[in-house]
Formats: sequence, structure tokens, C-alpha cells
Amino acid sequence: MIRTALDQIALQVVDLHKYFEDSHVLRGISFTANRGEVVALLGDNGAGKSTLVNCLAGKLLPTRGEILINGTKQVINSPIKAQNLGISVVYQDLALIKEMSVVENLFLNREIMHSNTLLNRLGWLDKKAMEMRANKLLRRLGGEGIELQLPVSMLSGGQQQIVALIRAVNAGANIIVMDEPTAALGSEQCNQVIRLIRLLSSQGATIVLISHNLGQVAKLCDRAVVLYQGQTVADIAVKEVTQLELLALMSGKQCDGVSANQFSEYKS
Amino acid sequence: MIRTALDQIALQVVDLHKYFEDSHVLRGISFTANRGEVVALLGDNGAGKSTLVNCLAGKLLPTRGEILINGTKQVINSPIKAQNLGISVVYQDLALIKEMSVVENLFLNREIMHSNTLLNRLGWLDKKAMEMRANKLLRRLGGEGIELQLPVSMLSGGQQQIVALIRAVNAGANIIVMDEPTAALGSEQCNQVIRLIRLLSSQGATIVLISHNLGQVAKLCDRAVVLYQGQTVADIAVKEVTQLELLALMSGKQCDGVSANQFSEYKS
Amino acid sequence: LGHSSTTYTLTPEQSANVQGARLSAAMAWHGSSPWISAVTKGAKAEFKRLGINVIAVTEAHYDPAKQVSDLETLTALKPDILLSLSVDSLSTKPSYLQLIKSGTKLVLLSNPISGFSHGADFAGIVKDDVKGMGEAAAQLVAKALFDKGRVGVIYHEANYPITNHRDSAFRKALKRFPDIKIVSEKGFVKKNQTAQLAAAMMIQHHDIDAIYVSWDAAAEGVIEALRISGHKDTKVITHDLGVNNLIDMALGGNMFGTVSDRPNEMGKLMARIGAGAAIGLDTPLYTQVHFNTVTRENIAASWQIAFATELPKLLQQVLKQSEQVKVPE
Amino acid sequence: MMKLSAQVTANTLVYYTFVLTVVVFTFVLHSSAFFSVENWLNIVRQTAPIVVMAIALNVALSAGQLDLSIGAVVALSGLIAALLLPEYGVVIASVVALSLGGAIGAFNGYLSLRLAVPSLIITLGTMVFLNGFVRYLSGLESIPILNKPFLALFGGGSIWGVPTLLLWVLGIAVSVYCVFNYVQLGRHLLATGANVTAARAMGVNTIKVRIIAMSLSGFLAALAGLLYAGRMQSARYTLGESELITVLAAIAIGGCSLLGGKVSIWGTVLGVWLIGILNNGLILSGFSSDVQMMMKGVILIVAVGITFRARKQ
Amino acid sequence: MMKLSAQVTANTLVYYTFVLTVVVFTFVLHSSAFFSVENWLNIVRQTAPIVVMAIALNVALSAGQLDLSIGAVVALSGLIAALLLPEYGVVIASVVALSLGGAIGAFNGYLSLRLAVPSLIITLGTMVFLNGFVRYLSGLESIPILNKPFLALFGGGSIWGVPTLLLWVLGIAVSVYCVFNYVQLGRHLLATGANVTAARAMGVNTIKVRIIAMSLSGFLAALAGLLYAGRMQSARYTLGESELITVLAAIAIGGCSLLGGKVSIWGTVLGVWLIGILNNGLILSGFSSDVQMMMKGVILIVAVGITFRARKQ
Ligand SMILES: Nc1ncnc2c1ncn2[C@@H]1O[C@H](COP(=O)(O)OP(=O)(O)OP(=O)(O)O)[C@@H](O)[C@H]1O
Ligand SMILES: Nc1ncnc2c1ncn2[C@@H]1O[C@H](COP(=O)(O)OP(=O)(O)OP(=O)(O)O)[C@@H](O)[C@H]1O
Ligand SMILES: [Mg+2]
Ligand SMILES: [Mg+2]
Repeated sequence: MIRTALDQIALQVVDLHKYFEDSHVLRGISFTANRGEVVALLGDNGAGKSTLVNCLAGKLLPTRGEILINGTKQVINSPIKAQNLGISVVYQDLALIKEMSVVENLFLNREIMHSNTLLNRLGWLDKKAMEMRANKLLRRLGGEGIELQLPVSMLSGGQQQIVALIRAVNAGANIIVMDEPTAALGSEQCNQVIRLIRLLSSQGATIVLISHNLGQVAKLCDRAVVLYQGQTVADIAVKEVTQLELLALMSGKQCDGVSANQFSEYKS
Repeated sequence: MIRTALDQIALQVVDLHKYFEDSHVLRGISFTANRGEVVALLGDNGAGKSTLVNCLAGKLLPTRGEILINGTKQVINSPIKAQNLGISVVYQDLALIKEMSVVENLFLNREIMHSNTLLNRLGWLDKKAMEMRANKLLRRLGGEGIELQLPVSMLSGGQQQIVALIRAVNAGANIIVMDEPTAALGSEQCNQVIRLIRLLSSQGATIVLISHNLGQVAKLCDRAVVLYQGQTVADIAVKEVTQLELLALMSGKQCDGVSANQFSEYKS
Repeated sequence: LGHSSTTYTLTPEQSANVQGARLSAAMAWHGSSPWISAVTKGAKAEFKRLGINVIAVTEAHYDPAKQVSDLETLTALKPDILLSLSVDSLSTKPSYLQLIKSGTKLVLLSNPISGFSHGADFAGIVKDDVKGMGEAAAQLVAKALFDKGRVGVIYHEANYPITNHRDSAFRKALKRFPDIKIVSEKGFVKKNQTAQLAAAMMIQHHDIDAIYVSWDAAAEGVIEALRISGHKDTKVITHDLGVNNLIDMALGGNMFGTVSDRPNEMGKLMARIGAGAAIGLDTPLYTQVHFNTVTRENIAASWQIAFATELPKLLQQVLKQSEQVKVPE
Repeated sequence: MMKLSAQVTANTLVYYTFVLTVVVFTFVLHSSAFFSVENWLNIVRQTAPIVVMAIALNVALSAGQLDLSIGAVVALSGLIAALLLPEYGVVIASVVALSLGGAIGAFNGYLSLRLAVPSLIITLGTMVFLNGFVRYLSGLESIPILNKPFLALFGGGSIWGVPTLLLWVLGIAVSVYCVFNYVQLGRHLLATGANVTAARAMGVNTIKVRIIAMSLSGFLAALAGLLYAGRMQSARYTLGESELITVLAAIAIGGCSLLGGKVSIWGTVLGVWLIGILNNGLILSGFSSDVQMMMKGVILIVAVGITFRARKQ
Repeated sequence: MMKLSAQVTANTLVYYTFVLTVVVFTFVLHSSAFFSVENWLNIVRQTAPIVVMAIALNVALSAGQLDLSIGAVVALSGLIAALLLPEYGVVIASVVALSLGGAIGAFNGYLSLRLAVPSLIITLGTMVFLNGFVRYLSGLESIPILNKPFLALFGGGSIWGVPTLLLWVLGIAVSVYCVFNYVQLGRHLLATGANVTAARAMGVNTIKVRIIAMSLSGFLAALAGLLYAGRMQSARYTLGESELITVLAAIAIGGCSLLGGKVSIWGTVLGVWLIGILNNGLILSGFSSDVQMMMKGVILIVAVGITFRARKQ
């Protein structure tokens, strides 16, 4: 697979901090992700991964620190802003509207409007087009069995996750952040997601992937950024470490192969 | 590890069907689980696993079919009934009350009351006792970092799952049904859960485990019941099949090693 | 035509004519109160005597829109006679006209409707001597204070002609007593506010000797406030009769006196005028009903005149007790 | 206990019709006047402004906002129109009244979001303020309306035998129905009402959407005010004041949740009509007003109970 | 946008005090009578039954149920007590009135769950029915109460200089506060209100809990009725009728959500007092009632806005 423009930094996070009242959840997160790269974000439960994702998504405002998109410093103060910056997110809690149907969720805020100019102005929806599109998208990720008109609350856990994934991927974003996107998926669906991620990154998208499945990470990712209690403790090429070493890093232990300082080289 | 009373059937499901309006989701589920056994419930996304769990938990009433607990036919028409029958469940969606704190969730409906007889009668809570107990329980599953007084909504995804697990395990039930209990957990926590399940089953509890992680299933389970589109297509000893064979069964393919009919021996 | 009267009667033949005509009647009131119940009762009794069938009674919760709806609904019944008190003459006028067009004879209580002509549009108005009642209330205040003292006024702050006129008649009449001063005036929108208003008034003016309130139900709150704040000697003067305040009066509480009209008689008169109009008789434009000034001494008699019913049991008991108490006085 | 779809469902209609029929038959036994065309047109006319108020509240609720000020906006709008009509004519008077309604709604929405105070409290404040203001403005007098075009447009007249008020009701109901079923805005309103957090995460401008919901609610309430004024040929400070509870009842009966994210336009229309029919039938039946109220309560519970059971099956 | 804890928080108190002070100072400029002990006791007495009503509604809301019938139950309870007192004495009269309140609440709860109809609609039906019934029962007359022990117990008197009504308010508030903070029932009420599905899945008997919530609400409403009757030394069919909106406002100001799962007893008490102080201060200020209403609206928005902003920080 050919990685394009690997040297272009798409996303850079510099010394990010986040407090919730007086609990200091992110205590200095720094890492970079290049164009077309798949970066794993690893860490134990409660390490702060989702909090970081929320900061990138504009759902939370970091207390301190910088986020650079394509080299420019940005204040991501709302999900709309994140969207405009080309960031798309699969949230751990999916953030779907359970009462609304699958199509409605897939196209919320990205509705396909009627082609007639007048109706288009009014925001008149082209329901047919959306359904056709949705069917195509679902097939791509093994979601053929999902009934388009069913409210999301009636889908199985895995089916809901597929819907959230498709929604995020369909945004045509340059940076896609995925918070445990395969946690509820079966093996076959998992593989389809892995193939999709490969495809997207080959097309130049930057992927930040959170996963507890180290096997998947080893197969898929170029680099791994390890968080421990809200701090980045390592940022290393996946090929250079074993899974055991990664586990050690995640539980706060130093390991022989990589020193925690090693990752400071990546810092600008 | 010594399995006690393996021949006693703790849970038996016979030809269970469930319709949602006109969609036929469970189309004949039959399997048994013996005392002290760990039974895996496998199936693709949307196969009907969680629906089956909901029927066992008393959240849904099956349209047709029978459930026998310790050999007696039971109509499980409410979660209270299930609880009284000694069934405890970790739901896929966790079913925690997000607005309430961790302790409150752990002890909801199992509150420790004040020892003073009068106050006890009034239902006066012994908050101290509950906190101490909660701390002990959390430590057992790697949840030391979880703040007891925080509302569950503020916990990380994995932390929430730990809380739900502990709550279910703490009920002292004979039959524990776990719907993807490790989906959001890190490797270390996963291992702790595996150890816990082994301990519980060695103490005589029957465990029904739903998991997409076949490696985990192979390590932990005695038997695997495979669902495909709402039907049981296999019920086999885990040792007798390879992961690939299981995958084939889950995707509806017959496989050489085991015929689908084989499981009919387990029926009745 | 256009004459005023204090009574209206039907001769026996006229009554017989009415009975033969098999008429129907409806009533559309503005709201509900013991007073309007007494009017309804009087009217119903008279209608019954005249063989007229009462087919519907509505009350509008003091909401003109509701009254318009009520009137429109009544058109479907096509009553021959309609007795009504209009909440708001302007907005109800079109609906009255609709009824009148279909042949209904309209008898009004208290409030006229501007632009309606007597005979053509309506049969007559039965009303109180509003000015006289206001003046009588002023007399009562003077009597309570021995012509000298400070007065508070708690008045109905809404567009409602009867009470508005009565209140201003009271104010005007009180000016005839040079040593009586109105020191505070507060308006209420809903009658359950009067306790708050009275309490506030007494806090600002500890030395108020008497309070005038627009009507009886509103006076209950005033008496409650006076009682709780310990102002035993402040007298309350109002209009209409209510058991609760009469008991207070009988027991020598804050309630000093009230001016009562005769709702039962009003109902009877309205019924008769409606019946007369329905068989084509001439009817008076205005029919005015007398009022009574009620104090401790004449409670029982006034009740009988106003409501034509037995005195309520509790009130009877209290009156008996207080007479016994009064003996040694 | 699962929440139902946020979609607008039309199939509940059947059950309402059923309930209506039950109610109708209850009265048939008592009164034949009930069944005249005239009487039915009466009911339609009487309930028209209330239907529009109920739709207004429905729009606010769809986005999870509660608007208690609609009653007061009704009074204000009617009054403003009545005051402006003699000098400025029907166009300016209506436009000013409607814009004012929309502006008050927008103000409510903006303030509630800016101060992070529930819309319930803000609109309660606005309601109390406006109640005082209309009393002040009108001097407690009714203002007559003599302007012919205004009365023709908003009043109790008819076009080809169909009451203008019915046309208004149907026109507004159809438009709002379309917004919720076929237009992007409708989706965003419902998404915001069902789950603000998720809608925001998906990039919906929930603040804008909620302000739009409140403005639309204010605008429609103002329109209800014009319809009231037209029907009564006058405006009064008490207009719409006491209808809030009717409107809430109608909406709840209609199947719209007070928790947001759901909307049921035709259910609401039928809900108001049901209450209108009840009032009308009970008056025609000749009961005293005490008994009328008692029966109203009982019938309400029974009718709704039947509806809900029927819907569940 | 994250939901806050379902726990009862006492720390918001500070902010209310702050708002109260602001409001107080607004009036200080106008009237010195405002600051007399007499006036403050006066406010406490006048608001006492409303506080109890508000706590009643709070209990219902905690379990996610809305109880619109509390106003009507207040009237019924007062009336029943007044009618029974002369013959049966204080004990029987109060017990019957209170039990009736509890029974009506239980009936509401049972019916709402049995018919699967929102409690809003059922209690609306009950409210309308009872409104009619109390009118019928009372014949629109006030029923006087002369029973001395009853008046001493529920009335406007004092014990050691403290108004009995204040003792009632504090007693009830403390008890209900304890239930929600220290007793199993409170947890179950809040859990049911926050998330019925999850509470049910955890084995809470949500049906029983919600019926208990409604019964308690009815019981407390009936108690409010006795306090009203005691204070007014009479019972009227209109008692409590028009207080529903005040009660809703107070609860919303007090920080209790109308969506259930949250409760704020002291916030509610202070909310009612805030509204009481506002009314009192405005009356003392001598404005006309139009201006009073306008100012009330503005102050309400401003005060609550300040409170919410302060609380957020
Ligand atoms: N709103 C909040 N208030 C207080 N603490 C919070 C809040 N949100 C998150 N936290 C805390 O921040 C920590 C990190 O949470 P986060 O969700 O980022 O973890 P995570 O790395 O995604 O874990 P997981 O793998 O379990 O999803 C947790 O300990 C959590 O309790
Ligand atoms: N209330 C409902 N109404 C209609 N269909 C439903 C409902 N609940 C579940 N289903 C359907 O039943 C099927 C099985 O769902 P279930 O949740 O049991 O799957 P599962 O095996 O648990 O899948 P997963 O591994 O993704 O959790 C799904 O296709 C789902 O759409
Ligand atoms: Mg996470
Ligand atoms: Mg599942």
C-alpha cells in the first residue's frame, strides 16, 4: 500500500490539559498524526482517551494546550467547528439519536435536499436519494440486515456501532477519530472495518484509532501513542514494539525497548 | 479446576421465539447450561443474542417457548422475578442510572440498611457500610481509580462497564448472564474479569457469556451455543472446534467438523 | 318604552298563555358564585311555575372568549328565552345578535350592551341600584367609625362595570364625611390576593379603622389577614352575603356590615320578563331591585330576603349563641 | 418502556377517530342539536385559535422547549392589531403583530440559552410581564375592531361555505406537518428535542435551532391572537389567558410528549377538537356546570385510556 | 450539557440567598415596612400551604410523574375537613381528609400505570373532575371552621412566638429531605424518575414506587389543604386552584427538573419564599397591579438568571 504525503502533519496536539472542576484528567498530551497515517491511541481504562477525543471533536474545550490542524492553531469550540476543520468522530457512546431512524441518523445535518431549486431552498428533503445512498453505505460495512426505517434504539449493539461508523466515514473528512469503533462488532464486521480504514488512509485521510485490541493495532496502525493517567508516555512506531511492551507502557511501567523519553523526539 | 455438579441443569431454554410486531427475531432457541458451567453464546451482530438475554432477564416476554430454571418451568415476566429466580445480568447497554453515583448504582435495590432496628425498619441507609463495601468490590476488578461519589455519566466507558459487572456479580446469583462484559475493557481488566468468571463457576455459578472475542471464549468456556439469525445452529464443546469453524457457524455456513444436527442431542 | 320599573308581573291569563306556548329557556352567566347561583335558582323556580323548560346553563369563568363560545353553542338549541350577564359587552355582542336573529328573547343582568335597542334586540335589563349600594356601604363605614377615622379600600382592578360603579359610588359618598379619610387603596385582580393585600396594607398603616372591599368572597381574605395580624378592631364593610363573613359578623369579629341585593328576586324578575317578551308583551327597559343594609341585628331577615332559603345551620347556631351572649350586655 | 420513534406518526389518527365516535355517541342520546352542521362549524370556529396555539406549543416542545408565554402573546398580538388597524390598515397591523410574536419568541429562546435557564422559567417571566403589559396597554378596556378586510381575513366568515377559520387551521397544520416530515428544519428540531447532546455532537447548531423553535412558537401564537381578535371582532387583555391548560391537555392527548423530540400535529388538532366537542356536548346536554366539569374529567380519562390501549395493541 | 447528579445538593442554597438579597434590596428603596419581623412572619404564613403543595409536586416529579391534581386535592381536603369538623372533631376530620388525599394520589398513579397514559393526562382529568365535585359539594359557599383544636393545630397561631405554619413547613421539608437523602425509598424514587428502564432492569419495583410517589403527593396536597383551611378558618372550593403555576415556577426556580430524577427540597422552599417576597414587596411598593405584574416578570427572569449563572461558576 502506498502512503501518500506521509510527512505532512495533519494533526498536532501540544501539551493539552483538561480539568473537570478540580480533577486533572489530561495532564499534558502531545502527539502528531501525519496525512494518510493510522495512529493508535492506547491507554488503560480511564487514561483519558475519550476526553482527548472530545477535545478534538469540539465537545469539550481543553483547559490549556494547543491543537494544530494542518499546521494552523485552532480553537475547536464546537462540533460544528470541528466538522468545518475536516474532523469527523466516532464517539465511544456513539452519540446517535436513538429515537430517530437509521437513515435520519446517517444523514442528520448532511441531508440530501431535493434537486428542484425552489424546494432545495426550502430545505425540502430527498428521502428516496437518502435511502438509496444509505443502503449502499450499509452494504459496504456488513450492515445489510439493518432496517433503514427502524429507530436506532431498536438495533442491536453492533448494528448501532455500524451506523455510527458509517455516519462518521461518510462525512468525507480528512481526519477521522475513532473511539473503539469495533468494540461491539463481530469478527466479520471487524475485518470490514479494518479494510475500510486501510482504504481511507490510502486515500490520504488521517486516522486516529482507539482500541483495546492490540492485535488489531499491530495489524493496522503505523504508530502508537500511549497514554497513562492523562499523560503521553510513549509515541512509537508499532513495528518497533511487541504487544507486551505496549501493555507495560499502558500500565505505567518503563520498558527496555523504548524509553519514555524516546517520544520526545517527535515533539517539534 | 474442579467443576462441581456438572450434570445438574441450571438453565434450560426450549424452542424460544420472539416477535417484535411482525419481525421474527428469535426463531427457535434451545440450549442448556449446567451448574458451574461457562457457556458461550455466539452469533453475528443482530443474531438475537441480546434479545435472548432480555428474555432471560425478564425485560422481554418471549412470544413462545419455555425457560426452565433448575428443572422447573418459569414465566420470567419482570426483572424482579428473574432476580428472585437467582438470575443476574450484565446488560450490553449496562442499564446503569447515569445520573446517580457509583455507590448508588452498585447498591440500588440492594441497599445496606442501618443496623439499628428502628432505623432499619424505616429503610434508613448505612452509607458508610456501602462505601466500604463498594471500595472492596471495585479493587477486586481493577476499578481502584473509580471515584465512588461521581455520577456514572462522568466515568469512562470502561469504568462504567466495571461498575455494571460488579453490580451483577455482587448479587450472589446462581446464573449470571453477561452480554459482552469486556467490550470496553483494557487487557489487564479483561484478565481480571476472566479470573473472576473462573472463580464464580468454580463456586457453582452458571455463567452465560456473550463475547465476540473468540480467543477469550476458547480460553474460558466449556461449551459454545451458536445463534444464526435467531436460531440455535450449534451447541458444542469448545475444545472440539477451531475458531475458524465457529466463525463459519456464526456466518450460517455448515462446517465439516460439526453438523448442525449434532446439537439436537442436547435438546430435551 | 324605555321606562324604568321596580317590578314586573304577569296576569293570570298571561301566565296561562306562557304555559301554553311551551317555551324553552337558557342562561349564559359570566361566572359562578353563590350570588349567581341564587339568581339561577330564582329564575328556575319562576320558569318552572310558568311551565318553561330550562335547557342549558353555562358559565364563562369570567372569560369573554368562553362566553362567546357558550353563546354560539346555545344557538344550536334555539332557546326562546336567554337570561345572561355579559362579561364583555363588546366582544359578546355578535354572538348575542346571532341568537336574537334566530328568535331568542334576551334578558340581561346588570350590564347593558352598547348599541342594542330595547324591544328589538333585548327585552330588558334587571339590575341593582348600584349607586344606592355604594352609598349604603359608605353609610355603614360612617356608622362603624362614628363618622371619624381612617379607611382602606381594596377594590377590584378589572374592567367590570357593576363593581367599578359600585366602588366609585362608595368613594364619592364617603367624601360627604369630612373626618373620614381614605388612607390607602389597593387593587386586586384575583380574589385570592386580598389576604396579601390586606396584610400589606395593615403593615403600612397600622391605624386603619375600617376596610372596604368590593365584595363578600374577596372580604374573606381581608378578614383572615386582620385576624392573623391581630387587628381586632378594624372593621370590614363589603357587598353581598356569605355564610363565613356573616358568622364573623355574628360573633362580633372584624366584619361590621354588608350591603346585600336580592339575587333570588332578580332571577324571578328576569324569568318573568323573558316570558312576557316571548309571548309578545311589552317589557320594561330597566327593572331595578332593592337592596338591604345588613349588620349583626338583621342577618337572618336579610338572608331570607336575598336567597329565599333557610338560614344555613351553622349560622343559625352561631346566631343563637351570640344572642345568648348579648343578653347580659 | 422503549421510547417510540421521533417520527411523526399518522396512524394514531384512527384511534382518535374511534374515541371521537365514542364521545359523540355519548351525547347523541341527549341532544339532537349536537348533530347539526351549524353546531359542528361552531365547534370548528370556537377551537380554531386554540388549535393554532396548540400547534405553536408543539413546535416549541419538538425542540425540547416549553413556552408558557403563548397565552400572553395571543393577548398582545390581538391588542396590537386592534390598536394599529384604524390607522395603518390590515397589512401593517398584522405584520407588526406577527413580527412582535416572533421577536418575543426569539427573545425567550435567546435569553433561555444565554442565561442557561430552563425555557419554562423564562417564558413564565415573559408571560407575567406581558400579562401586566397588556393590562396597562389596554387600560382594561376591550378594543373594538371594525376593519372589514381584517375581519374577512381572520374573522368568522366563510369562503364557499367553508369557515375561514377552518382554512387557517388546516393551512397551518398542513404547513407545520410538512416542515416536520419533509424539511430539514423539522429533522433538526426533533433531533435537538430528542437528544441535545447527540444532536450537537453531530454538528446540528442546536442553539440556532432552539431559537428558531421559540420564534416559530411566538409567531404562531401571535397568529392565534389575530384569529381570536377576528372571531371576536375585538381584542381584550384576557384573550388566550385561560387556554394554557386546554392547550397542554390537547397536546398530551394528541400524543406529543412534553419531554421533546416528538410531535403530533394531527393528534394535537384532534385533541383540541375532542375537548371542544366535549365542552359543546356537555353544554347541550343541559347539565349544571358542576356536573359538566365532573363529567368532563371522567370522559377525559376514559377516552384517553381507550385511545392509549387501542394504540398499544 | 451533561446531566447533573440526581443527588440532592444543598450547596445551591448560597445562591438563593444571594438572589433573595438582591430582591430584598430592590424593595428596600421603596418601603421600610418590608423589613419588619411582622411582615416576614406574614410572608411565611401566607406561603406555608403553597410550600407544602410545592413539596408534594416535588415528590411526584422525583419519580417522573406530574401531578396536576394537587390544587384540586387541596380544595377537597379543606372542604372535607370543614364539613366533618362540627360532627366528628379534629382527629377524624383530619385523618379522613389526609387519607382521601393519599387515596386520590394512589388512584391517579394506579390508573396512569394501568392505562399506560401519562400521569399529566390522568391528573388533569382528576383535577377537572374534583374541581367540579368541590363546587357541587360546597354549593360555591365557603364553609366556616370554628373548631378550636383544629385552628390551633393547623391555623395561623404561634407556639413560643414561632408561627405554627412555619413549624409545619420546616417539619415537612426536613422529613421529605431525609427521605430523599437517607432512606431507601428516596433512592428508589429518584432512580425511577431518572431512568425507569434501568431502574426496572435493576429490580426496582417501579410500578409500586410510582404509585407511592403519587400517594405521597396526594397526601401532602391534602395536608396543604388543612393548612389553608386552618389559616383561613374556612374552606372554599377555590382553595389552591390558582396556585399551580406558582408552584411550578417555584419548583423550576428551586432547581428541580420537571423531567424527573431530581429533587431540591430547600430550593423549592426558597423558590416559594422568593415568589412570596416578590409579591409582598411589590404590593408594599404601591405600584398599580399592571406595573406590579410587569416588574414581577422582569425580576423573576433577572433573579433566576443571576442564580443560574452563579450556580454554574
Ligand atoms: N465530566 C467529568 N467530570 C469528572 N471526571 C470526568 C468527567 N469525564 C471524565 N472524567 C474522568 O476522566 C477520566 C478519563 O476518562 P476517559 O473517558 O477519557 O477515559 P478513557 O481513556 O476513554 O477510558 P476507557 O478506555 O474506559 O474508555 C476518568 O477517570 C473519568 O472518571
Ligand atoms: N424492539 C425491537 N423492535 C424491532 N426489532 C428489534 C427490536 N429489538 C431488537 N430488534 C432486532 O432484533 C435483532 C437482534 O437484535 P439483538 O440485539 O438481539 O442482536 P445481538 O445478537 O445482541 O447483536 P449484537 O452482537 O450486535 O449485540 C436485530 O436485527 C434488531 O434490529
Ligand atoms: Mg473511552
Ligand atoms: Mg447484543
